[in-house]
Amino acid sequence: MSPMTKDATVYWKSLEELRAERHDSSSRRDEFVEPLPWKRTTGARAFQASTPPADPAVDGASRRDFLALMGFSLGAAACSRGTTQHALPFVTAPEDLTPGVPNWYATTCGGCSASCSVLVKTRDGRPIKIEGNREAPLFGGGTCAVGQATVLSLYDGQRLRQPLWRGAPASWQEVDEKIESQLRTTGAAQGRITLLSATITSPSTRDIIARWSRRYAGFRHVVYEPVSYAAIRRAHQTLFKRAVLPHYRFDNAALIVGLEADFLGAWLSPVEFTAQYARRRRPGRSMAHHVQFESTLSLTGANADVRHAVSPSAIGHLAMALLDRVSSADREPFAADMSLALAASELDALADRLLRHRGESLVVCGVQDVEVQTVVTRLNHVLGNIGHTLELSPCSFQKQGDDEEVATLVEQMQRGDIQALILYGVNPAYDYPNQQAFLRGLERVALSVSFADRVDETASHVHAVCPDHHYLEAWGDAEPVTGSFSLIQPTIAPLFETRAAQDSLLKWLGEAQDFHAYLRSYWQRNVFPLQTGRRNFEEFWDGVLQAGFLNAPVPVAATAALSGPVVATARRARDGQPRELRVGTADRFELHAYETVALRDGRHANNPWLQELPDPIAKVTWGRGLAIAPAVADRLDLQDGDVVTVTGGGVRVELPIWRQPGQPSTTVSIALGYGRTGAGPVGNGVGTNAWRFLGHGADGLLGLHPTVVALEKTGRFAPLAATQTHHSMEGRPLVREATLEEFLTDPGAGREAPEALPSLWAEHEPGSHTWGLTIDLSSCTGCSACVVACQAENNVPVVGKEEVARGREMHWIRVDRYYQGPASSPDVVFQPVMCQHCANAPCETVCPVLATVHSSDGINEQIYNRCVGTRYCENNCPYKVRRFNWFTYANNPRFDFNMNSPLGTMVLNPDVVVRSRGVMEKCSLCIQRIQAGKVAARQSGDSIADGQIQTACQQACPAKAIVFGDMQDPGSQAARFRQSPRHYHLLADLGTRPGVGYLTKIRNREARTR
Amino acid sequence: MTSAPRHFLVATFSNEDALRAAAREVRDRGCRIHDVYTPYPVHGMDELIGIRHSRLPVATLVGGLAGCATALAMQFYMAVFDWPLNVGGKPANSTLAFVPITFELTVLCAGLVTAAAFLTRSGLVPGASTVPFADGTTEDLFALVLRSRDVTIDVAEAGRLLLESGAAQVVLKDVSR
Amino acid sequence: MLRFALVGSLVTGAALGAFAIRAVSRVGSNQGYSPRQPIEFSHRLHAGESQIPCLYCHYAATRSPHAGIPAASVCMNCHGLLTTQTAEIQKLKESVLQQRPIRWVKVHNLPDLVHFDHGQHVRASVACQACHGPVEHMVRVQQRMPLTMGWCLSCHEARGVGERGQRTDCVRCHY
Amino acid sequence: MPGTARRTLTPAVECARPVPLRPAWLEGSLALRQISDDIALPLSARPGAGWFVCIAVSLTALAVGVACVTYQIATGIGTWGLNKSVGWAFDITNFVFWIGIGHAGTLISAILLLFRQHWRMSINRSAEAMTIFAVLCAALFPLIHMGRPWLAFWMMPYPNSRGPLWVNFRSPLVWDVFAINTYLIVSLVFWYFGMLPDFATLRDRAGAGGKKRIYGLLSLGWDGSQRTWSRYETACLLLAGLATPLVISVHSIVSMDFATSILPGWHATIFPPYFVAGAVYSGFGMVMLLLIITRRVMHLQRYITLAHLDRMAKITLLTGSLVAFSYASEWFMAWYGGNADERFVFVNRATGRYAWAFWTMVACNVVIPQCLWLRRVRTSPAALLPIAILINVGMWFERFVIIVTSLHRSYLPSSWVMYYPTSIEIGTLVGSFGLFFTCFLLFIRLLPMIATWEIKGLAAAQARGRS
Repeated sequence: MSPMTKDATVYWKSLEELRAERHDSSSRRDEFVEPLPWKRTTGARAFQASTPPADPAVDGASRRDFLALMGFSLGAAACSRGTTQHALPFVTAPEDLTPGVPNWYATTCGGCSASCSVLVKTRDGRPIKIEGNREAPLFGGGTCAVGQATVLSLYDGQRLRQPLWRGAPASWQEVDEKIESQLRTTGAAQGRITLLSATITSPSTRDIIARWSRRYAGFRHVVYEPVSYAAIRRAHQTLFKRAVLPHYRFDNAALIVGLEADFLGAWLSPVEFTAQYARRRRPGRSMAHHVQFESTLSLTGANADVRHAVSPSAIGHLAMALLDRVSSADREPFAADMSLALAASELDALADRLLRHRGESLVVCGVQDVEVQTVVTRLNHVLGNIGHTLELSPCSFQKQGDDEEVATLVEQMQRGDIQALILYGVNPAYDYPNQQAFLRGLERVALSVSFADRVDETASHVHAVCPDHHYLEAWGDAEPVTGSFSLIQPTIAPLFETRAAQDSLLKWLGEAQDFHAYLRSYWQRNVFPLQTGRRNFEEFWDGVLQAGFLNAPVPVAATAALSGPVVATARRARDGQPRELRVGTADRFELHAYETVALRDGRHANNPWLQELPDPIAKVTWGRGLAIAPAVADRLDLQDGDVVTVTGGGVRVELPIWRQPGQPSTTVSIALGYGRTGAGPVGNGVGTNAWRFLGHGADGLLGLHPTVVALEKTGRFAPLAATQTHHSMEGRPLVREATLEEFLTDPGAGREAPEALPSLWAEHEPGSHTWGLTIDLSSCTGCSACVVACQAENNVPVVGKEEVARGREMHWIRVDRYYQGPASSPDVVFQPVMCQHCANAPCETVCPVLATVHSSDGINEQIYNRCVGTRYCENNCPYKVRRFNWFTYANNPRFDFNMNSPLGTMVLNPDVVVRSRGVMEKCSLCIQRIQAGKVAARQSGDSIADGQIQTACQQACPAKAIVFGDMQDPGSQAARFRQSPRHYHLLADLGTRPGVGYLTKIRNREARTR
Repeated sequence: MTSAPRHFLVATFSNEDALRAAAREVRDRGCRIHDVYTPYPVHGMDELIGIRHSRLPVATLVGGLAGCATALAMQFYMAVFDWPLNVGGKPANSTLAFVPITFELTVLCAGLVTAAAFLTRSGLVPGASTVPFADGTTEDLFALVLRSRDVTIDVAEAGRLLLESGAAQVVLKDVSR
Repeated sequence: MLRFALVGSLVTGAALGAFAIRAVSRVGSNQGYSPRQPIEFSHRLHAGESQIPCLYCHYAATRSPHAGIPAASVCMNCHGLLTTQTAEIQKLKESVLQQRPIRWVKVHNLPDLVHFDHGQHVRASVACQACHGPVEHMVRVQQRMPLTMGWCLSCHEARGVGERGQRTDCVRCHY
Repeated sequence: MPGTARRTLTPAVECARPVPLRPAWLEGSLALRQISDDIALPLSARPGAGWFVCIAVSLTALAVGVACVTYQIATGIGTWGLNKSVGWAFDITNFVFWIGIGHAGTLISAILLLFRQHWRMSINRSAEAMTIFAVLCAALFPLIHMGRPWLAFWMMPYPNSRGPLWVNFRSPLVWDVFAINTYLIVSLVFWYFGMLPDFATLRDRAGAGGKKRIYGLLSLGWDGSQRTWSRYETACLLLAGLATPLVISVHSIVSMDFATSILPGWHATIFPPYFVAGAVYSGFGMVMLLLIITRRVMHLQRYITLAHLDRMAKITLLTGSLVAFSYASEWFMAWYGGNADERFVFVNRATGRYAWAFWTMVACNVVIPQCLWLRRVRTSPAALLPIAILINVGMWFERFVIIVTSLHRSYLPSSWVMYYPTSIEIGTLVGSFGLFFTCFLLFIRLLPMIATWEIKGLAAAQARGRS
């Protein structure tokens, strides 16, 4: 029997009842084998796999997929004697798979090293949707955009179908033999074997690696992260003799000071932090205050109550100044030589505020500089935050990059001292600043092996590529934070001839055991003892598999004593800083590089959902521009899209500029994660590779060190595709806000008098439900996870850069972002907008063919197959939420994204049709989920409980800002929100009477004078 | 459908004044004028040949009413009785919204019925054969036709009379239709 | 004579109109469709004479939107024991031996734009025959019902499914 | 014997003397036969070079249009420049433009008939033809602007297999379907009725052969009997009486596509009269354009005189002033209504990214026509021709401004976008002109482009008026 299916039968029948079912081995054998007849076929054959002839599922699923492939052309014509359709049943019926009924599996997201617990929805053996695991305390049940999109990466056509040896397809046997023999000789010769891996949060994998070091004397494990967070760990090393990454607890912080750390967007563990942050930012007396110092406007900065635009090099001084103020009475005048946008008095005020919140404040810094991080850590220590708002035990394992090791490794490689190099989850040839050095070194390595899932920039230079599973096909475990364990289980049999990296590692160690068995034994040995709940390991294992995670009690270690005097550190820190960067002149700017919310470090660059996801701030898709302050752009006479050459630090790149409000005038910011060349057709050539600006600093740390760049206008124009081109609300009361004081005195503050518009017509008596949605603008951080979630749930097509530039993106939900106030330091508001499901919908009245009408339970129905495409509804929709199929987006070579490949279409949700050309579509409030919920309720006989039906956007939201519910049920949270004094309707004065409502945004700060 | 020969006295004139005069003359002599054929409508002839007022307006009215009724009935049946839907929160019976279509169908039916009535009443149908009493009545000739049976005076006398009153020529035709 | 022509044309026009109306109201219906199947499986024999309940083979119909066409293994539950041997049964056994699924031809094809949930209807104790006709009397299955939207609605109307408003909610079936 | 003649004549003349005709609508005195000779000439004679040049240009334009539409229907509406906020642009602009053109024809043939305006007689036939061709062009656009044009018949309520599912009688688009079809059918009937006597004339002129048979069929056996004539005139009056409210209703309904919407810049109660005025305005612009050229190319100066042009110019001036007044009141209401969004849209029209379109419209529709106050301009074809063209340009831009500037700046600034037409859209517009002029050029060759029988009556009356 195939190993990876063992015990995999523990799955969730539904989200609600987490009842594990055990099956005899026969059904176990079938579970993954039968639904996927292509399991042992080559890629080419795998392609016909999802078309009906090979599809095991009987009716609907296969039929839907078939039509999805056909671009729904059949369904489009209302009347047509369809071509003969075949139905292929299983040969042997699997007992736990009913065609048309989804199965749920708990696993751990492999999108990034944050390792969130997630649930995977599979239909007919295909994973089609990722959901946050609501039971997992650490991550709070939300997901991020990347996590949502990982399911599409599973069906990425670029994935390798089988291992490669020197670029040529080979069998696992050959590859193994070659590698093993090479390792044997190397081992015998005490040669240096290095495993260069990304952060590994999997304890069992680390255990396997430990075996390697025991086995081979010359073995070394180097963790490489392009963005390594090493400075933080080093700072703790200096101060507490413990090189740990603290576990931040924003939910304990009443005062948050962010220093160039985008912890809501792309920093360390955004989902976890967003959940904590949102919990602590609920309007009320305990609402946290958030001050952000940063250069480019980040998602986090956009959510801050007070934001100061400063150049990166000033962060150190700031931290220093704060430390001075909180630690000692002697407050030396604040260094004025820094181009800072804030006065010393403001700094004093902040220092006082910090002191007032001893033990419940948190200073978090993202600068890759040991000195600065030391100061920050010291600051937190002085404020008594250690152990409260940031814990050293439990600590975070989510980033473990060791930059000096990497530097030495590259040197050794170049010297030819490395005999064998195994690359696991890393792509240095793309994101290592000195790619050339690395590649030169790679050439001198006798045996180089990569576990890459595709022939990426690095894998194209190695001897052997041993493709790893996608995490949805693999076994595994993770321990993102001490004591928080979670399991990874396969939700589908491997699509291709891939093999888990751990299996490869074990195999080459000569271990007979496969990784699944190894994992179990590891947990039996190391994790099982940690808990007391379950006696029997089998029970325990099943329990964890179905829950997906385990929280083991963590011995809270007393924080080690400080070492080294405060001031010394302080001085060092300050001296470590560049006193003066001559910047801000016509062509000299300080450079700042950042990871984007959608692409992070660029490993998912070939994922069309992420490429088309509008950046929460810039609203730009398919690549990013060089962020530059509008004032400066005017001075240099630069328009959005004007291509400039950025020269500095021996690097020279060309990219278009983007006028970014809130950008300090001294700084330009460039996005990391773009400019891939080995990602695949979707990601290649999108944007510019900015990693080369980074480098190893004097302290050996890998990061962007203060760099001055010169800009030069090329005269070329490369427009960026933005989904929002106007950034002011024009004084219209769209997003309504109030300050905390105002809110505390009057909960309805900031919201105009409730509109009670009489309707000209008699009410239609409502049905048994009235579905509605409420969105808390105070909680919404704008992270855009909902956008991708909706796209995944509702088969929303990707249209590509040109179409987006024409204003034709298809997203059913968008997050409007408006700037208020001066362009130098604007306030930012986010407003998710989807179909408002108006009771008096303007779109319905004008549709000639009744293709959009109102359902008895308050939904604005859009019936695709009735639509003839006059677009009158689009014109008459005041919210502009309707999306038109301008072309055939499915199975159309012109739109060569996931919907154009049989493999990619496997991600489609069989419960939602793929829309044909020429029809209008829009948010349906996830009607398929509502119907399923109704059916389930009718089956179980009881009424639909609040929260039982969740829309995709709601389920994805890490901040729990979106709430769906029955407005007729006074107990439902949605109804309670609607009763809230903060509740208002968008454009209510039009009398559309929407079913979607918003709660005012509350800022925890003094009212800004406008 | 008798094939018995019917004798007609056909006088042609070169202008409408002569025609009108002649018509008056023969009418005063008590002859019933069978018909008059002209290239364009000559006013003031109707009472001379005794054409009563046309009842076409009645047809128009009937057509209009029919169209109006049909339109209203259709819309009420379809939108109110057969399949009421909640469209933009408006009541199923949004009578005001039915007005435009009602009006259009009223006009359409009225127009078509009028046209049909005119054609049928005048026997104008595709392929209808015509035997003109005189050539050129659609060009520039004005023909006055007396049916010999209706000529109360002697036919020759009538001919002379017509010639006197300006007829270019007078012929006696027997037309068997 | 002219009048005759008029009356005649009116009458023929009315007749043609009536015919056209009837014709368009059947558009899209595959009523009467009865394709050949790879295995000449007789429902009359199994469901009729042998009285095998529909849900024995189409077991998914109670809990899934799709009734499901039984796997060959389900057939083998009986045919593994039965000794009768025919050419048709041979085909079945071969497919099992070679683990190759049988390419049945779908008879009742709803267009992709409508979601029909078998489970919902079966649980509401709607007889299978209500939509599939007297399958137990058919040797080769044939689509007896029009399976048009109007036909669905008329049944819902007759059985009074939901309140009037809900009955005509488009998104109950179309999404 | 003149004596008797005089004696008998006078009373008759007394009783039937028509109102003296001033000015003379026909140049010189024309024998009746002469008239039909002149008018029938183009139907038999070989077309001149001018006509061939025109038809060549028109056919080329038509071909371009056909190519564009074919490509668009095969590929998708995406080949147009529309987007998430601007769902209509060139398509509906052209639709409203062409429908408007049509209105002048009906006005001339119906309303002026009711007002017993003799001068309409020389131009009503071609004006009606223009109406029909314009409505055809107009009807084209609602069809091709659909995402799935092949399902256009769903706009009609017909029994179907879906329940049956009917249409939404609240939607102005459905009103359009009925209005336009009614307008087309009634106009066709009216047009054909007008030609009945002429077909008879042609039938009798034609020697035996195919031509005679065709005209024979078309003339439905018309023999010019007095009984038919009198009934005929009643029928025409009735049809005119029906067409008059119809023509007003049609453009009112078209304007309701916008007026009943919720969009600032569209949602205006003044639209129906505003649109009707604009329609007649642009229509007369087109009539002048056509007739100035035709009278020259077809040598019909004697029938379509400068006096005709003068009258048409006067009506153009009148309707133009109505349009200008509508603009003014629109702006006034935007300001006086105090609705911020409405106000914004109008300010944006005059100062925003599409200001050029707005000012083109104002220049062409408000400023230029002021020249028509001068009699010398009104009676000079050379001066009227460019004005007529500019008026049509202006009226096209009026619709463009109304549609696009309102859509591209609606309620939520997050959805504000720009619209840029594609070559396909421009090609389709060109094509519609090609279709229109092709039809018209064929018309003046195949059908009597002047109502012969009416002119004959007029000529006779004029002759007696002189005597």
